[in-house]
Amino acid sequence: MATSQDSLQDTAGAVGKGQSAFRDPVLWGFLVALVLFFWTPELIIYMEWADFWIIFLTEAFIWSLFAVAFNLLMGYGGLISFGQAAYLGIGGYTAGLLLKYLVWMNFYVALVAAPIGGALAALVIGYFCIRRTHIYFAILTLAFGHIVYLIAFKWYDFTGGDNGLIGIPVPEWIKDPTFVSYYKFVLVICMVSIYLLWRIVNSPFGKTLTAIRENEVRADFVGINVQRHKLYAFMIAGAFSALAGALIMINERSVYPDLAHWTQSTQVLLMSLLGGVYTFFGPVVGAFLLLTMDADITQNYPEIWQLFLGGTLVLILFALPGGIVGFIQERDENAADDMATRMAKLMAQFSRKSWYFFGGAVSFTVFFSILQTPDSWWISEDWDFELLSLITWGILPRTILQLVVGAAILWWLLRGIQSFQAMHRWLLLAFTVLSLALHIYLETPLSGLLLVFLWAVYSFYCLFEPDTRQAFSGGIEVVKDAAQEAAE
Amino acid sequence: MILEVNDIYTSYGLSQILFGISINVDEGECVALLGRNGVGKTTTLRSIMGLTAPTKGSVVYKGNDITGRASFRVAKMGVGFVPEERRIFSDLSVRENLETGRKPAANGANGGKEWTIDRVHEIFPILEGLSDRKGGYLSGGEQQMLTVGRTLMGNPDLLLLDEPSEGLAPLVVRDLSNQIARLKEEGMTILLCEQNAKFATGLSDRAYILEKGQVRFGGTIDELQENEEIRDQYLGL
Amino acid sequence: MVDFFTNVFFVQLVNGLFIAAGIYLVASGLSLVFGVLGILNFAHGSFYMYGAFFVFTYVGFTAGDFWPALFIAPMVVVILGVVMEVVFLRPIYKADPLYQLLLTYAMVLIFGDLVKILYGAENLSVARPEGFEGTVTIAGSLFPSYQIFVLLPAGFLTVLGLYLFLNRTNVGRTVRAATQDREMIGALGVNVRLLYTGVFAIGAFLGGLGGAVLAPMGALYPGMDFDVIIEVFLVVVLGGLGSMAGTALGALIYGELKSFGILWVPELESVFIYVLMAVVLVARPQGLLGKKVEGGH
Amino acid sequence: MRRRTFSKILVPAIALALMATPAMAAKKKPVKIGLLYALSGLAAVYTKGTVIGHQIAAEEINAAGGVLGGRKIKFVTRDNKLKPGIAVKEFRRLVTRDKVDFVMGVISSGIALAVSQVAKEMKVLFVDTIAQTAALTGEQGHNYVIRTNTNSTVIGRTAALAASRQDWKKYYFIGPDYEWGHRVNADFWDFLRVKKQGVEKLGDLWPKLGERDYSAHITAMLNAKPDAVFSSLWGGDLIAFIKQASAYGFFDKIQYISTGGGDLDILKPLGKEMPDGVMATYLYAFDTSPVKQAENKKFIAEFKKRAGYIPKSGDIIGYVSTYMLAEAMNKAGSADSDAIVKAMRGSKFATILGDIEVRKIDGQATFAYHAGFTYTHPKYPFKRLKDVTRAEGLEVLRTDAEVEKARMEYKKKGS
Repeated sequence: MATSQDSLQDTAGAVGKGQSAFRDPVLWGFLVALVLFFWTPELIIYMEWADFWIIFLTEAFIWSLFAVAFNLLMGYGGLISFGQAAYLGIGGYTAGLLLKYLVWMNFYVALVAAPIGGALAALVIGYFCIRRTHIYFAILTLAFGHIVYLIAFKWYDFTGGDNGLIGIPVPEWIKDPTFVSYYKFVLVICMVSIYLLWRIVNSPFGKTLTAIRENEVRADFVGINVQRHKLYAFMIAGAFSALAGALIMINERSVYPDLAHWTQSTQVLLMSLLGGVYTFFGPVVGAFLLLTMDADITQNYPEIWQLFLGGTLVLILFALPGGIVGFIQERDENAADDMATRMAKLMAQFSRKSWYFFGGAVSFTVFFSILQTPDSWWISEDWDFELLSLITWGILPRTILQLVVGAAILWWLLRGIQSFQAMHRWLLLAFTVLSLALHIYLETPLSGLLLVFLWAVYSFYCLFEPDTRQAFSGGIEVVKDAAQEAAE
Repeated sequence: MILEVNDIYTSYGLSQILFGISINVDEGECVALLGRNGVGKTTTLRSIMGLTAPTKGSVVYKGNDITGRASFRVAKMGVGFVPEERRIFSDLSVRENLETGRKPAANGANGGKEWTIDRVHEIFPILEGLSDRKGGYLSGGEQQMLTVGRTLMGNPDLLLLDEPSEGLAPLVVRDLSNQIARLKEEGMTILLCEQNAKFATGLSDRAYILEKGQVRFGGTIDELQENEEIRDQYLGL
Repeated sequence: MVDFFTNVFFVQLVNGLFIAAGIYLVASGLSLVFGVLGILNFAHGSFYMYGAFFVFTYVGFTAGDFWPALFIAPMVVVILGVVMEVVFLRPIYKADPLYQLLLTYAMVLIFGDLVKILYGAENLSVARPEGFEGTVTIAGSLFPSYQIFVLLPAGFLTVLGLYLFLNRTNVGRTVRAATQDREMIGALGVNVRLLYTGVFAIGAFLGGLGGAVLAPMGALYPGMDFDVIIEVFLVVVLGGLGSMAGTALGALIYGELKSFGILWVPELESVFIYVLMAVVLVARPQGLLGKKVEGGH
Repeated sequence: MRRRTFSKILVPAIALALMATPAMAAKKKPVKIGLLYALSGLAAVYTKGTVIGHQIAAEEINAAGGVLGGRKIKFVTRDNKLKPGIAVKEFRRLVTRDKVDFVMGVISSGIALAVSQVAKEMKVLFVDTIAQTAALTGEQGHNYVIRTNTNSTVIGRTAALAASRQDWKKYYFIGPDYEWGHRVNADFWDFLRVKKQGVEKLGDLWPKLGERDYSAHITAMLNAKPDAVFSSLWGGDLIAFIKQASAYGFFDKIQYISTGGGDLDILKPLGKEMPDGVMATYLYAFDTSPVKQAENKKFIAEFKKRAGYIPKSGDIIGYVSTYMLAEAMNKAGSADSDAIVKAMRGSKFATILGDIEVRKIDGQATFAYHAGFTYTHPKYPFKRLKDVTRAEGLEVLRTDAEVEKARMEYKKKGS
């Protein structure tokens, strides 16, 4: 993990070297992503996929913002807040109460008020908390978070108690039945906010924060005002979390005390952890992954979703301590490169064949998830699962296409599997076939779980058995040696 | 030969500290490990004790390879470790601190003389009057004596002493020196880490000098005294 | 006024003791484990839950034989605890405390669903043992005999037992030493791994015992672990993490505050216990009787 | 090489084909109904059986030829984890992804209110089966919400009706600290004061959900020396309270009125520990309250086979409401929300629990409700109820005028 910080700081350096913002490749990345995602709903509607995916993306972006804001504290500041959901609640209630009780209140003013409220609350709570470290900080934030929750839960006349505030007036355009307009609204806000946070962590302030995390005493010694920096970080995280809370409130047109409950805080912790704590974009990946898992698994096995969640968490903690993105960054041990070189090295770490495999795995899950979507173009209405009736249904264009795409994916997978050593081949094959079988017999899109499993198994071998890194033929040996030389 | 350290390499996480240290200690001897701060003296002791396992090389104690064994096993074989920052249990009384160190000798009685609280008091009389005081309320010198006494309660055959004189007043250092000398007289084998070369050379038979994780000098105290170049370069005397 | 003291005050005082004894039984194990292992064990609530459910199973099997269950159920919980410690916690002791915390949280989720698989989702209940269904009169006031003769003594004996164990036995002394410096205690020849497993087992036993003793007083349902763990955290943090005396004090304050809070401000009783905790933590982050070490370990 | 590659495509393709089962069936598009319950955590105790109730009914209906001329009923079950936010999300998902025709559920008042608001916005029918706050169909009622259960007013007022026949004057209140508790207690008290002169309220207590130790609450009430205590505690909380209170001799001194305490989820686990003479209310007692005994016996047998226990109130509601909806769909000739609403409101239904009506004004079903006193039954290992007051729904529901008035007041307050 130590190396990933270096590389982070290095990227930060590249950005901060007096270059204009427009030469920042990350900004371009943001803009491209923004454009792509901006038109995604049109694609979804054109393809006649379920509107649900628009709702899903809306939520995923809000949670991404929340997770990134939270990770500013955890990953960059080393402050593990167990009560971050309190700001979600504060944001939701600030905007909600303003809109509900002040008739003349402008929607956008209320939206802006939310992060301000969050920052103020963070100022007060942070004033008491930031002096504490480690577990004490965690517990103190938990306690304050719970107080916020209890206030929302108990104060019937003001917050509506456990019923929350219902039917909060929002502009009509948000109530768009296809959910597209609100999605775009959220997308722009979240993208801009996340980019702002990116600038913040790569500013001198962000670097100071990392320095404090690394060694508080030393930072103090060089004359950094540790407490003040921490407090600022706490307020920034609080403000953006509150913004996310307001967006959730608008999405639901209501706000409930549950928004501030501490289990929500563990949720966001899990996202950061899943994606990678010491990376900037890790939490975004984590948010998308967790929400996918939530949509697929927890809803199909409501009785045992906790088991899945707990099992996944254990798996991550043991196999992927740096999270998924963190893991990828960690592979890239040579810090003195710019973004492009780092990407190139990352690519070089896998042979082409193993890319086949991972590409195949991703396509596989996407493909089958689409197959599983009811009433999608791929499936006629009478059939739950087209592939099941392959033989009896006869050869229709749809079925042929399914077969072709399915076979192509399988070919990819098998081709990719060749790049692994015998033992790993069987392992990965077993996982794939098992998931496929589960897919078909349980009619469950296990996409999220499958992905996590694949990554976990793969990384488990890489991390804990360095020798088996040779399982990946090609470039990896060279890169490893180079990294080792640099270290010595 | 009671202890042989053969070419060990040790690192903490990513930072390598020792680069091939080899030392040996004979029965009944007092050997000093000298060197400036941060050259790897403490790490050497920790490597022997199994607190930080070496990545390469071996540690042989009484003919058994103990490289990377859990520290409690090493301790049970008769190696006593007196750590650098004293590390007494501050919430326990002096008597309780001594009691936590108690364990039977590795191979039967320790030359017929089992260490008891009374015997510890004989060597460190000052501890007797402090029996019920909490460890945290002792002065630095008293704490140092308590740490040594606590380790002695485990009936060690080999005593690893890490910077015993650090941060103590000169008078206390003199006392401590006498007490360690007395231990040596009683036949205790001692491996002593020190920055304070004067203190160490007064007690030891032989000495090693460490620099950047490697042994730069090994020989008797007399040889060291004669070799001014070495003394200037590494000890700054 | 006299009436107020003999009736109301005295009765609420004793009731506060009941609450305190109950929460202490559960909290003591958590506190002990944190003190020695440095792990804030979220799954401690699960031990409590399993203790209660195992009592239900035992009483069901033996058709009403309650007393042996008080020992047997916690012992089964100990097996769970030891498995958890050896398989999951051991490899992760050196990791960041956050990871340990999250690991125990993952265990809560897993334990929580397992209990549903084992016992189904139904309200269950354990009958109070024969002869302890009624009331006893003390100083003119009525009290439930189960609480007086089982709960209070169990709480008191746990306090006493832990005190004696920690202060009067060799193992206890070693445990106390280990709370301060585990590496050192290893260098003195103590098998720290074994000690950890042992302490975790004791912690699990206490958690299970808490569940077992409290089982006849309430309903058993999946989710009771979540209900208890927050309160237990509160008590342990209030008293001082890792301090056994602090936990007892925390439990006492919690119990009495709650008892009198209900009397005077019933609407806000559950809020101001949190406010108190926040105030204490702000003023004394290590808790009332905690040691001044910042940062856990 | 080419041959090897080819075989690599062929093998999995064959494998896939072999896994495919020639399941040819259903030609007509099924009617999809979303079931939105809290299936994990605390509330699973109640909802699991309800879902089974739904399923039994659906299977019976499907076996008899389905609805709307041969369409089968198909459920899509989702978990709301007892959180309003998640319930809202899942409701939207049921409609937009699973394409259900309408949604049935939920447990917990707060969740019902949250979901109902989304239903209104999406113009999709929401049939509330378990949550019982009167506000759902009353103050916050709208066209797309229908309840196939009693509501808090019915419960509170039935208890008040029964209590007004006794000579208790001084009352104390205890209830869980959230919408449900506050609501029922208020409904009880308002109605009791109308029915009986000179009653007096001594105080109220609001323990939190999941409270473990009630000693302090119990003694606080004992000290106040009321004639009766009205309690809206439920589930595990109620069990804990009764066990602890009886140890104080509470029930010898004070009359206890418990909402829902006459249901099996309380009576069964408590067994002999439930004191005699407690006034407890219930919707359905498996062998006494239903009107159509033959159908009821059949249902009980089937339910016991699947779930392993005798059905509780919530379980039969799942069963009854599925039948009601099937009937309404047939009547409407469509599974469209608007059509069902139109067909349902103002219609009468003959259910196991009696002939009822779904009121036009608020979409509230008029099930009868009961309050009785516990006694030791010679045959059962748990307590049963006697001296039962049966209140027909229309007797104790808010009248149309009252509903209108409440709605007006709510509107005024809201803006």
